[in-house]
Order: sequence, then C-alpha cells, then structure tokens
Amino acid sequence: MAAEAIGWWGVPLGILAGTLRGSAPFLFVSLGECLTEKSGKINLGLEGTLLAGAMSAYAISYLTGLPWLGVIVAGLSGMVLGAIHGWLCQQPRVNDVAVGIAMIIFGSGIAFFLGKPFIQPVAPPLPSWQFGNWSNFAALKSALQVCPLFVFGVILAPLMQWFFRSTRWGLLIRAVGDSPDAAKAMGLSIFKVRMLSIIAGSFLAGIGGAYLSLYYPGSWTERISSGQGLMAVALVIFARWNPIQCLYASLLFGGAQAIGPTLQAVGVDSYYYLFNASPYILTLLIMIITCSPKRSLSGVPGALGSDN
Amino acid sequence: MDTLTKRTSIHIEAPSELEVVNMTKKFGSLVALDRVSMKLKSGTFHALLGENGAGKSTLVKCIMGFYTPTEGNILIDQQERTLKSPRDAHQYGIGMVYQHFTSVPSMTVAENLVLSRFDQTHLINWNKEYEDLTAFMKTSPFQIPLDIPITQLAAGQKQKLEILKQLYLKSRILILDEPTSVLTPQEADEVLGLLREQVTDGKLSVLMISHKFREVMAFADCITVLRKGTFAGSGLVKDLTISDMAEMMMGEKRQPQPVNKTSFNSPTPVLEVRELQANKDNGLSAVKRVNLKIYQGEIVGIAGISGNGQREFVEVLAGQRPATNGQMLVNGEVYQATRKEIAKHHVFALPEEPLRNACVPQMSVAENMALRTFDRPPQAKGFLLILQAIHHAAMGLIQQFSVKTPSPDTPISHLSGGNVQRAVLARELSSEKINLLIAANPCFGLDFAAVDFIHTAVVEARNRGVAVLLVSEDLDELLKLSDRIFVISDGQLVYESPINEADFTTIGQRMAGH
Amino acid sequence: NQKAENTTPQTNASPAAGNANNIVVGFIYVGPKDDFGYNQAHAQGAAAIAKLPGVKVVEQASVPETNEVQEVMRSMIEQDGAKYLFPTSFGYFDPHILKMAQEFPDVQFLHAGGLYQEGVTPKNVGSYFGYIDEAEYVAGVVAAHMSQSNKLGFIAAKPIPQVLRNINSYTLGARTVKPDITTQVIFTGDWSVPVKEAEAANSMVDQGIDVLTCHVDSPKVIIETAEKRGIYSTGYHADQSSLAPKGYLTGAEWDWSSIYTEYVNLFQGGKTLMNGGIPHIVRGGFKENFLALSPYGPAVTDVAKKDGDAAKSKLLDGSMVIYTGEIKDNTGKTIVAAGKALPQKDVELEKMNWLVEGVDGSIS
Amino acid sequence: MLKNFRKTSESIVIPLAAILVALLIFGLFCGLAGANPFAVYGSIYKAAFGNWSSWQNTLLRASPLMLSALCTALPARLGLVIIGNEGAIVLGGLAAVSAGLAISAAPSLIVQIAMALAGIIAGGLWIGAVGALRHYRAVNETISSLLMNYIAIAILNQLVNGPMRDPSSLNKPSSYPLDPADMLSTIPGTRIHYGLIYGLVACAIAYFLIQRTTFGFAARTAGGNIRAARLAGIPVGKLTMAVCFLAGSCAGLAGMVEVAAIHGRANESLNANYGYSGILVAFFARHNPLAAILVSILLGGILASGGILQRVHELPDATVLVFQGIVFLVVLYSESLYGKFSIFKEQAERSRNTITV
Ligand SMILES: Nc1ncnc2c1ncn2[C@@H]1O[C@H](COP(=O)(O)OP(=O)(O)OP(=O)(O)O)[C@@H](O)[C@H]1O
Ligand SMILES: Nc1ncnc2c1ncn2[C@@H]1O[C@H](COP(=O)(O)OP(=O)(O)OP(=O)(O)O)[C@@H](O)[C@H]1O
Ligand SMILES: [Mg+2]
Ligand SMILES: [Mg+2]
Repeated sequence: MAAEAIGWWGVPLGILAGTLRGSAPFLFVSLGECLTEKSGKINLGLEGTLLAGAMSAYAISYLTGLPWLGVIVAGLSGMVLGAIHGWLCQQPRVNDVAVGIAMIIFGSGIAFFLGKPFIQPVAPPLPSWQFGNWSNFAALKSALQVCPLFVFGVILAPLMQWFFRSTRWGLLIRAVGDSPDAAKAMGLSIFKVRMLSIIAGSFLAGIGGAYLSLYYPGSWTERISSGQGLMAVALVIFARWNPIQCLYASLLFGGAQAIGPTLQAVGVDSYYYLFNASPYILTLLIMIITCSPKRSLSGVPGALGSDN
Repeated sequence: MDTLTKRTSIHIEAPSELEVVNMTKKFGSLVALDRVSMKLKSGTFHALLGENGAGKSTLVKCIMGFYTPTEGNILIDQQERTLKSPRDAHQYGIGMVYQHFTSVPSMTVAENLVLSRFDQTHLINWNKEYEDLTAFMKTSPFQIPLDIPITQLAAGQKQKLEILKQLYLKSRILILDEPTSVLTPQEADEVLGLLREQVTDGKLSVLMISHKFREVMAFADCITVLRKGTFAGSGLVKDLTISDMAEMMMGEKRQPQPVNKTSFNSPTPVLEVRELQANKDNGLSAVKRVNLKIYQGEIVGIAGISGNGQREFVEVLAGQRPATNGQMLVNGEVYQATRKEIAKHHVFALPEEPLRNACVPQMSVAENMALRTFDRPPQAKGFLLILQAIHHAAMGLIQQFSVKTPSPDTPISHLSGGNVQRAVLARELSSEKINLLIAANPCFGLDFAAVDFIHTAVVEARNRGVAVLLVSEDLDELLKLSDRIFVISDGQLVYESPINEADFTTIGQRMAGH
Repeated sequence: NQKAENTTPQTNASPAAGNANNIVVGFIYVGPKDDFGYNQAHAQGAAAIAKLPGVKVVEQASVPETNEVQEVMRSMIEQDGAKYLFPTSFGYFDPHILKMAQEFPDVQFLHAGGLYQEGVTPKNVGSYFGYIDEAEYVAGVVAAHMSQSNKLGFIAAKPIPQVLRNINSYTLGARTVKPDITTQVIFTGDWSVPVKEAEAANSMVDQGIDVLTCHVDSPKVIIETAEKRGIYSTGYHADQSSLAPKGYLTGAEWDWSSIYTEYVNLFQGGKTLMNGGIPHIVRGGFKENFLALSPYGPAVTDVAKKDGDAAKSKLLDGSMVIYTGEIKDNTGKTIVAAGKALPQKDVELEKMNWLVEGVDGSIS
Repeated sequence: MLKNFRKTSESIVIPLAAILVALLIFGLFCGLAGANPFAVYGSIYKAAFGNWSSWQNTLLRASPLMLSALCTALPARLGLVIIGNEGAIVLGGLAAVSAGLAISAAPSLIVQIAMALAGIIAGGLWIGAVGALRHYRAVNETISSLLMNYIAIAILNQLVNGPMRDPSSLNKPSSYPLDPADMLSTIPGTRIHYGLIYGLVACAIAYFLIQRTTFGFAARTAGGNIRAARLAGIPVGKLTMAVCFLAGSCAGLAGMVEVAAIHGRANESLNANYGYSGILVAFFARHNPLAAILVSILLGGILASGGILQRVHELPDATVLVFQGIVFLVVLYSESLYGKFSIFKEQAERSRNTITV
C-alpha cells in the first residue's frame, strides 16, 4: 500500500497515468472516425456507438465470463449501428450530420434500454499488463499498468497509416473520400467502399466502448461515455485525418482529463469547472492557431461534407 | 499471376477492332443515343464529332461499360461482348480518358498510377513500384514527376497524366473525350503527335472526341459524326473538308458570323492593375506583379496554358480571391470588388464554369438572374424583395437571350450547360451601362452556335464602348476577338502585342514558357 | 438487499383503510431508477410501499429539473389520480414543486431534503431527509482505524451543504480515533462523471490515500477503482460490498422504505400535511430507521468494529451530538464554540458552508 | 396547378407515411419488450395530443425547440453546420439573469426587455464568435461550436458555484432569484408561457427574413455558392457573422425564456439538452423555419408521451430515446424518397437519372 506521499510529483505522474488509462476510448473513436472520414462521410453518431459497445461488452463479459468475447461483441454491435448509419447517410438528400445525431439518440436509447439489468452486477474486467515492475514505487507501478487493448490501439495507429499508404484498399478509400468522381471512373462502388469504411470505423468505436466498461473506468453506467464519442469528430480534424496524429491527440485528451482531479489532489481547488473544460479550451485554441483562411486544411478528404 | 500473364499477352497483340452496332441509350424518356453504329478499325485514329449534347460522351461511356446501353451490341474482333464496367473494358485493352480529370487530387502521381491498375495487388511494395514506374516513365512519351500530389500539377500535366495512365495500363484502344481542351496548341500537337506515332506503328487505336477541326484534320484518319443522338455521317478525313464536317454536325451549312469592330480611341484606362499579386489555394504564389491597363472599347486578350495564374488573376478581379499585394483601379478609383463598387463602376463578369463560379445551383433561374440587381429598386424596396419584379425581369431576359428553361422558377442546375451560360450572359450583359467586362473561357465546352452567340455579344459590348478583359485557353478565340493580346506564363505577363502584329509562333512559345 | 420487513410499524392501520380507498403515490427520479445509487435507493423505497395493500405506485425516471418535471407531476395528478407525490431530486423543489403545490392544494408533495419554511412554503409541501452523516461519522471512525497513511479520501460531486455535512461528519468521526488524520476532498463538479471519478480516485491513491469514500450519484466506479488499486473504501447510498469484496469496510446507506411506509400509513389514516396530521419537516437518523450501515467487511479489525459499533449506539440512543464544540474549520476559524453543540435538527447544519479542520480542500 | 397539387401532396404524404412506419417499428419494439403495441399507440396519442392538457404539455416542450432549431437552421442556409445551440442557450440564460438582477429595480416590462436583449446578445455573440472564427481563421464551425458547448457549460457552473451564487441556494447552487414580478407570465387561459409566442414569432420572422428580404437573398446566395456570392460582391464574411449572430440570438432567447419563465434563476438545469434536440429539428425541417414549428411540435409530442410509456406500460425510461431515434432515422430516410413515386409526378415531367461523371 502506498505509504509515502508524492506531493507535486503527483501532477505529472497523475497526468501520465491518466494518459495511459484514459486515452484508449479517444484513440479508438478517433481512429474509427478517421477511417470513416477518409472515405468521405462523417459519423457524428459514435457517441451512441460507444455506449452500445460499452453496454454489450459488459453484458457479454458478465454473462459469459469472457471479457475478450465482450470486446468482440462490442465491435460487432458497433458494426450494426455503423451499417445503419452507412446505409442511411448515403441515400440521396440525407445529410450525414443529421443521421449522426439521430444515431446518437438511437444508439444510446438501445444501449440504455438493454443495459438496465447490467448496471448492478460486476463483470470480469479486461486484464492489464504491468510495465512498472522495475520500480518499487507503488504510484508509478500502478501508472504503468496498461490494458492490452490500449496497446492494440497504439499499434493500430501506425498500422492504419501504413494501410492508407501501402495497401490497395487504403488507396481506394482515400480515392473515394477525396474524389468520388475519380473513384467512379475506376469502376469502384462508392457506396460499398463507404459502407465498409463506416462499418469498420464503427467497429473500432464499439471497441472503444468495451474499453470504457471493461477496463477504465471499468463499469457500465449510462453516463459512462460523457461525450467522448462526440469528441471524435473534433479529434480527427485536430489530427488532420492522420492516424498517427490521432494517437497524439488522443493521448493529449486522455491526459487532459486527469488535469482537474490531479490538481485538486495536490490542493489546487479553485476553478475545477474550467480545468475540467481544459481539453475543449485547448482544442479550440490550437484550432484557432493552426487554421488559416489562406489555405485549406491539409489532409481534408475532398468529398467530406459534400452531398455526393 | 493470372492477370499478369493476361497483361503481357495483350501487350504483344495489335489493338482489336471495335464495333458498335445499333447502340441506343435512354435516360428516362430522353433518348440520348438512337441506334448508332460505328467501327474503329485496328490501328486507326478515329474522331467522333458532334454538337454539345449530341451523345458523344454517352456513346463512349456505353462502350466502356460505364452506362448500360438500352439496346445495341459491342463487337470486339467480330465477337459480341458485354462490357459491364470499365474493368471489363480493360480486359479487352480498352481504356478511356474522360472529359473531366479522374485522378485523385490529394494523392501523388505514383499513387494514382498504381491505383489505376486493375490487378489485385493488395499490398503495395513502394520500392518496387517506384522502380517500375521510373522505368515506365523513361519509355513514355511525356514525363511527370512521380512524387507530386495531383493538386500541384498544372492542367496540361494532369491531362498528360490521364493519357499516361492508359499507356501504363497498356490499353490498346484509347478513347479520348475532348483531351486537348486544357492544352496549348503546341502541347496538343505534341500529345496527339506522339499518340499518332503509336497508331501509325500499329500499336494503338484511338477514338477521340473533339470540337477542334484543326486537330481532326491533322491527326485523324476517319470521322463519325453524331447529331442529336443519331448517326449523322462518317468518312475518311482525307476526303472531307471542314465545312463538310460542320454541315454533318449542324445539319445545314452555316458560316461563323464575322465580327465587326468599330474603332475607339479612348485615352483613359477603365481598368488599371498595378503590381497585383495573389496566391493559389495552397498558399503558393500564383500571380506575380501583374501590371495591365484596359481602355474603353477594347478587348484585351490574355492567352496562357491553364495553371499559369490566369484563373487566380480573374478571381482577384472578380472579387473571389483576395490580392496579397498591389492594386486595382477602375475609372481611376481603387477597386476591391465590393458590391457597392461593382454597382458604381458597372463591372460585370463572365467567369469560366458558370455553374460553379457564377450561379447558385439550387436557386431558381429568376433568382440567379437577379444576383446583380436584387437589392436595388425595382427588385427591392428597402429590405424587402419584390418577387414579382424579379420574376418579371427574368421573363424578359429568358426571352431576349433565348434561354431554354421550363420556367423561371426551375433551379438553374437543371438547365443544360449551354443554357446556364446563356442565363449568366443575360444577367451580365443586359445592364444599361457596362464599363468593364471580365470574361474567362466564356465558350469552354460550348457548341458552334452558342460560341457564335457569345462572341457576337462580347464584340457588341466592346462596340458600345465596354472595356473587355478576355482570358481564354482557346487561342483561336483570342486571335479572333482581341484588340491587344498578352501571354501569361508562371503568373507574369510575358508578352504583349496589338493583335495585328501578333505572331502565332511567338505566342505559343511564350505560353510554353520560352 | 432490501430492508423493508424490519420496519413495518402499525401494520394494523393499513388493511382496513386499504381496500376502501386505494391511494396512488407518484415517484419521480432525476436519473435512471437503477443507477446503483441515489435514485435506486429511492426506487427501492417505492418498491417497498408498492407491496403494501391499497397502495398504487406510479413512477417516472430520468426526469430533468426543468418544466418537464412540472408536466410529469401534473400528469401523475391528472391522469393517474395521484394525491401524493415524492419528487425525489433536490433540484425539483424550487421552483417546480412550489409552483405545482400552489396549483394543486389538495395534493401533497413530499420532497427529499428541501427546506420547509413556515408561512412561506405552501402548506401541502413537506420535507423529509435522513441524517446520513451519522452513518458517515461511523464510517469515518472505521476508516481511521484502518488507515495506515492517516490520509482519507472523499470524492464529492459539488460543494453543497448536504455533501459538506457528510465530508465533515466523516472527518470528525475519523478524528475521534486519530486526531491528526486528514481527509482529502476532490470535487468532480457533476453528479455522475465516471471517468473523472475514476481519475480522482486514482490520483488520490497516488497521493498516498488509503481509504476512499464518496458522495456522487453512483459510487460504483469509485468503489471498484479503490478495490483495483488495493485500498479500502466505504460506500454510499447503498450496500456496495459486492463490488469490493476485499477492501469494502462499511458504508452509509439510505433506508427509504421505512420512511415511505410511515408516510403511507399516515396517508391511509387520513392524516395530511394541511390538517397538521403530518409534520412538515421529517428528519431522522439511525434512531428513526432512516439509515443503515453496511455490514463490516472482512478487513475491518475488531477494534475498529468495536469503536464503530460504539459510535453507532451512541448516535442511536442520542447520547452523542456530532457537532459539539469546539469545532474549527480548515482555515482556523471557530465554527462551533467550545461547550456549544449543534444537534442534528439544527437548521444551521443544513446551511453548512465550511469544511472542518482536517479536511484538505476548499469550497470556493 | 395539378403539378403543384401533386408536389404538395407528396410533401405531406411522405412525412406522414414515415411517421406511420416509425410507429410500426416502434410498436414492434414495444411488442418485443412485452408491451401491447396498440395500447402504446393509444397512450402516445393520449399523452401528446389527446386533449387540451396534453396539447399544452406538447406545446410547452416544443417552444424551446423552435428557438433552438433556428440556431442550426439559419446558418445552414449559409452552408454552415452549427451545433452550438446548447452553449448559446446556457449563456443566453446566464446573461438574462445577470441583466434581470442588475436592473431589478426597474419596471417589470423594462426588466423583461432587458433580459431578452441580454439573452439575445449573449447567445448572438457566442455563435457570432463561431462565425468569426470561421471567417477569419477558417476554423470548422461544427467543431468549434461543439467545443464551445462544453466551455459554456463550464462557465455556467463556474459562475453559479462561485461569484454569482446565492448563498441561500443551498443544495442546488444557483444565482440569486429574479423578482417574481419580472418573470414571464403564461398565455391567459393556459399554462403555456410566452416562450411559445417568442418561438412562433421568431420562426415566422426567420422565414420572412430568409425568403423575402435582400439579406436573406444574399445569405441564400452565399450558402448556395460562395464563389457566386463573391462574384456578386456580397460581403460573405459579414453575412456569415450576422447570420451566426442571429442564430445564436435565437438560442440565447431560448435561454432567457428558460430562466424568465421557468427557473427564475440560473443554475445547471439550464443545460437541458434542448440544444441537441434543436439540431435534429432543424435538419428534420430541412432548415425551413416554418417547418421547424411543426417538427418541434411533433418532437414535443414524442417527449410528452415519454412519461406514459413508463407509468402505464412500465417500459424503462430509455424507451422514449429509442422511440425518438426510430422516428428520426425513418423520417431522415424518407427524405430520399421524394421524386421516387410516379403518382406524385406530373405526366409530362420526365424521369431523370442523376448519374454523372
Ligand atoms: N439535375 C438535373 N435535373 C433536371 N434536368 C437536368 C438536370 N441536369 C440536366 N438536366 C437536363 O438534361 C438536359 C441535358 O443537359 P446537359 O447539360 O447534358 O446538356 P447539353 O446537351 O450538354 O447542352 P448544352 O449544349 O446546352 O450544354 C437538359 O435539358 C437539362 O435541362
Ligand atoms: N446521366 C445522364 N442522365 C440524363 N441525361 C444524360 C445523362 N448523361 C447525358 N445525358 C443527356 O444525353 C445527351 C447526350 O449527352 P452527351 O454527354 O453524350 O453529349 P456530348 O455529345 O458528349 O456533349 P458535349 O460536347 O457537351 O460533351 C444530352 O442531352 C445529355 O443531357
Ligand atoms: Mg461530352
Ligand atoms: Mg454540355
């Protein structure tokens, strides 16, 4: 049991630990959204996907005792929601932002509805890997506890980067997202490519939900996601549609979540509402600084936000 | 494996013979093609002619498997074949360069080339691909750097890339839909000349859609002409004259109306551009210190290959792009294209691609025609729009400029390209008083009759004393209309000459940057 | 985990009145009624009275504190015929209950935690609440025994009197065992933000805190995090021992079923707030069966149990007042002078805006 | 004439059919959940539109949605997707309370006007800032407005828990209360507050502004094609900011109504999700302010029926979310059906295929 206080060292340590613990949901939703947006559609509904994922993962883990099965089912339930979104938002005159908001309502409604019996019980959580055994410092040891799912996410980011650059499928998705006309001229089915991208992206978001309910905070409640799915869209723009930068942005957001509580733990008690809002303020500031009316955002898929 | 062998086998073969029999294509109740037949013999250069909307693009898209024909057959080497997608067409060595660019803008040349391949390499080994591509580039008729994203290519280079793509795919039958509309005459000659050589060597067949008789006469072996979706004639180029072809296209003999110019001699410039600079979308410099004066009653032409800053230049003048430096003066006063200044100095514009640049697609024809005047009496009373006045004015313009539209309330995007252009022309040229007219590629993609109509309208305006800036990629048009001609190259005006002293070859060289 | 049967006084009153006049009682919750926390505690109380003869319960959950709650009350009154309403969230009181009470003077509104002011609040509004800080006090005693670092942690939603009172009683309880023990407070700012609560719990553990408790809507995440990090915890709202089989020490639980049963008996007996048959302010602690203490967990030492039980029995028989001077706040100001005592019923305590000495944190 | 008749009937029949289909799916869902679908339909109808009292319930819920929807619908005419309604509502409410408290000595009417103005200005500046960021810094307006929601809520919490807190607001930190005399009253004979009138008037004005004024013409031009707007010399930047300001001021007014008609003070209850519902209403109404009125009433009805699902049919509280989700998804899908049915077409009108390359 931790005996000695670590005082102000707790702040960087807390933020580091918060980053390692809390980034994964951001990472999965932002990678999922990145994949989706690369194909030229926006999925604002990942909040609902995240909740559905969290609920189904917890339920399955509780019912079967197999947390990893829960993770897979979370991904699958994400795919179902993704398929609805993907099909609907590609109908003529149907706006993807509107469908996204409707999907938030629908997804969370279904998750809450079906999730009622699973609030009380305790489901087996995901295991964690110890990276801190070399240290005999308890706080550090616990900070360096990492869920394999997070490691998977961290590996996934460069993998996705490579996928977009060096696989045919990656190039196809980029082509569809950047210039549907060109893709059509290649004889591609835009509908199918987007459908698959959205479904795959939602799969990742569902997994992000599983992380929430099965690892950190590690419980199923209706407030579990608190807007993390909505932030996916902001994160992806912030990361300029680059998977590696999605990773950095997620780490930043995961760390920023810890700022408020950590500062209070060392005795800075004022303005915690503003500290809690710091990730949003930070993102806005960075966007204001880095955007410019003189040039368009680098990396933005050309067809994003247009109707075709 | 399988595809690889197929590709090499196609490589060895001479191009197949392609025949289209009784091709019919209906879009709903619109018959775009009506029982058209034609034959592309192996190793020939075939031109497909016709007015706008005659069905040329539809025909070739049916061949490519892009559209499913309503009726009709395709024979390849006398064998009947069904082509369901461009992929099928590729199997038979048929490749097409579309009327619009089909490269993915944010991807590099290399990525675009690799992506265009129809094979099944799922993982891309970039080292090997680069090796192959470099080797391919060495043997190809034109070179393009592999690492550059398409957005940074000039229009001519993009067009070359489209053709390169087909050569890279080892297509034996090349279908080109208006391939030279973005090239200089020299570039066009170079590209078509290189293709012609391959055709002559028996390695390639070409089916080219073109509106330019000059190219047809110089490079094609035979022609097929479509008129309103039906076959209107065919023949060997060596047996035909230009006026024969024009007659086949239009159905009757018509000479372009000669332009009559009255001379003006005004000492005060209407437009004065001083040291103007502007950037491209990506922040790179596009217009570099341009100085220019245009006087009353003269047409100043600016020639140039697209991508040399003329688009940005026109956009600055039209108020669509901020200048980074320099000044514009209209009638001696600083001009920044605000609505007030536009109204005060009576400045009008005919930008290229009117649907993209000058119209609001989902608004009605009447509303689009009111774009210049909606906030002035009689179309507005204070803040209120007077809808009747807007409607009424539109009715008049539709009549006067014979815009074909179901009603003034139809969304303008439902009109055909030519009629959109007419609607814009009506809006911009109907004002009582015009001081300055800025026109950019006003006839791009239009047919014969429409071109004539616009040329006449522009010259009439000039004769009324309007100062006209005409930016065009069509050198013939410039030579026909301008009083003075400039050449823009790499964002700078590199050549100036009164029209009667202009030298065609020098202009071409300056355009190409020499 | 229901404790309905241990408090069924005056069972003779109900059956006779029951069938003759069926009463409809409406319950309104601000969140889902199965949140393993505040709302669930009330919903369990409601479930207990629903079993009583002659009682029909109508419930609506996830009702925000906007005019929506007024509409819900109205529907319950007009459509379901409810004459007795329990809008359970604190935020329903002003202005919503006050407004509806004026409009429906014959309907009785019973509110958890509101302040009834004679002559100001409508006659048909009553207030009930439990002194759950008594249970927190006992939990504090147990926590102090179990802490080795002498640092306790308290994760709280907002610095409001109800919460501060729990923090203070917990700390005062702990300080009776170890006078220099401290309680670190983190306010998350919201009633339910699981990620932030988990983050707060973790950073407290990093700071060496080894017993954790909380006052948020659903303590589940905090208790589980404490267990994962291998420290002790004490629960809130309901018995969470199943979430932390090793580290759960004890917990402060509501027992609304006894109050609600009591009220139902009064209703069925024809007593009303308006005719003075039902007191406008009902408060109670251990003695009145408003609370329960979770059974001690396996880790709790015998000494701790003994001290805890002793504290509880003193509270039960009323021989001890928690807020007995001298009490200083954590800025050094004397709040309760030596020799003075603020008994539980003192309204000063319901306006608490200070933290006692030993609490690390501020409410600015 | 006939054509118009058919077009109009199309735009009535399709949404109605969509709602029927949504009800069908929802009924199926309820059936699976163990409730009798037909009883559920009856209850929904009864709770939302069954009698005058239900109607009032529905209209009460609809009124903030109308104002909130305008916050998305107006900028949409400029091609901007703004989802910052929640933030503007919160700040509008906060500003209204501040104004109301600052001049509480003045006559009620003056105080009410001042509160409305404060709400309008605060909300307007908040979303106006989104427009300004868009114009001057090219910051994506969807994202900035989303982020600003969180920031606005943090500001609200910080203020009502800190400097603006009434110490007597014990367990629910709030600002000082408004003088009851300064509160907005209800429409005589009903329990509906004047917010409904504000909403209706605002929607009507917005419609008029967009369709019948030069300002609206300029906005539609800029929204339809910014290049054409620039060509015509329309000051797109100023227009963007002006429209955003107007949009925000509608949401700000909604915030003012919330505090001045319902809460009487500013506290966390101001953040009541009207923002996100408003976005849906706007999209659902295709950004047409008049249609937004109808859609708000429909959504108000759905929300009003949420309670009865719980109380009578013992369905969980999440059921109404599922219901909303299904209705919106089906109605959004129905958008794609316009022009697909030949009954609604004039005989001569030819069918068109929209494939282009
Ligand atoms: N989106 C649309 N909705 C309705 N009708 C359309 C639409 N697009 C095109 N049309 C109609 O299809 C016809 C052909 O349009 P297109 O632009 O291909 O004409 P075109 O043959 O190229 O004529 P032009 O020579 O005038 O450019 C026109 O009559 C036009 O009104
Ligand atoms: N996808 C489509 N849907 C409906 N009508 C179409 C479509 N594509 C072409 N058309 C119509 O078919 C006719 C022939 O068009 P096509 O594009 O083949 O003309 P074109 O000869 O290539 O003309 P241009 O010289 O303008 O390129 C036109 O009237 C056009 O409007
Ligand atoms: Mg064509
Ligand atoms: Mg055309």
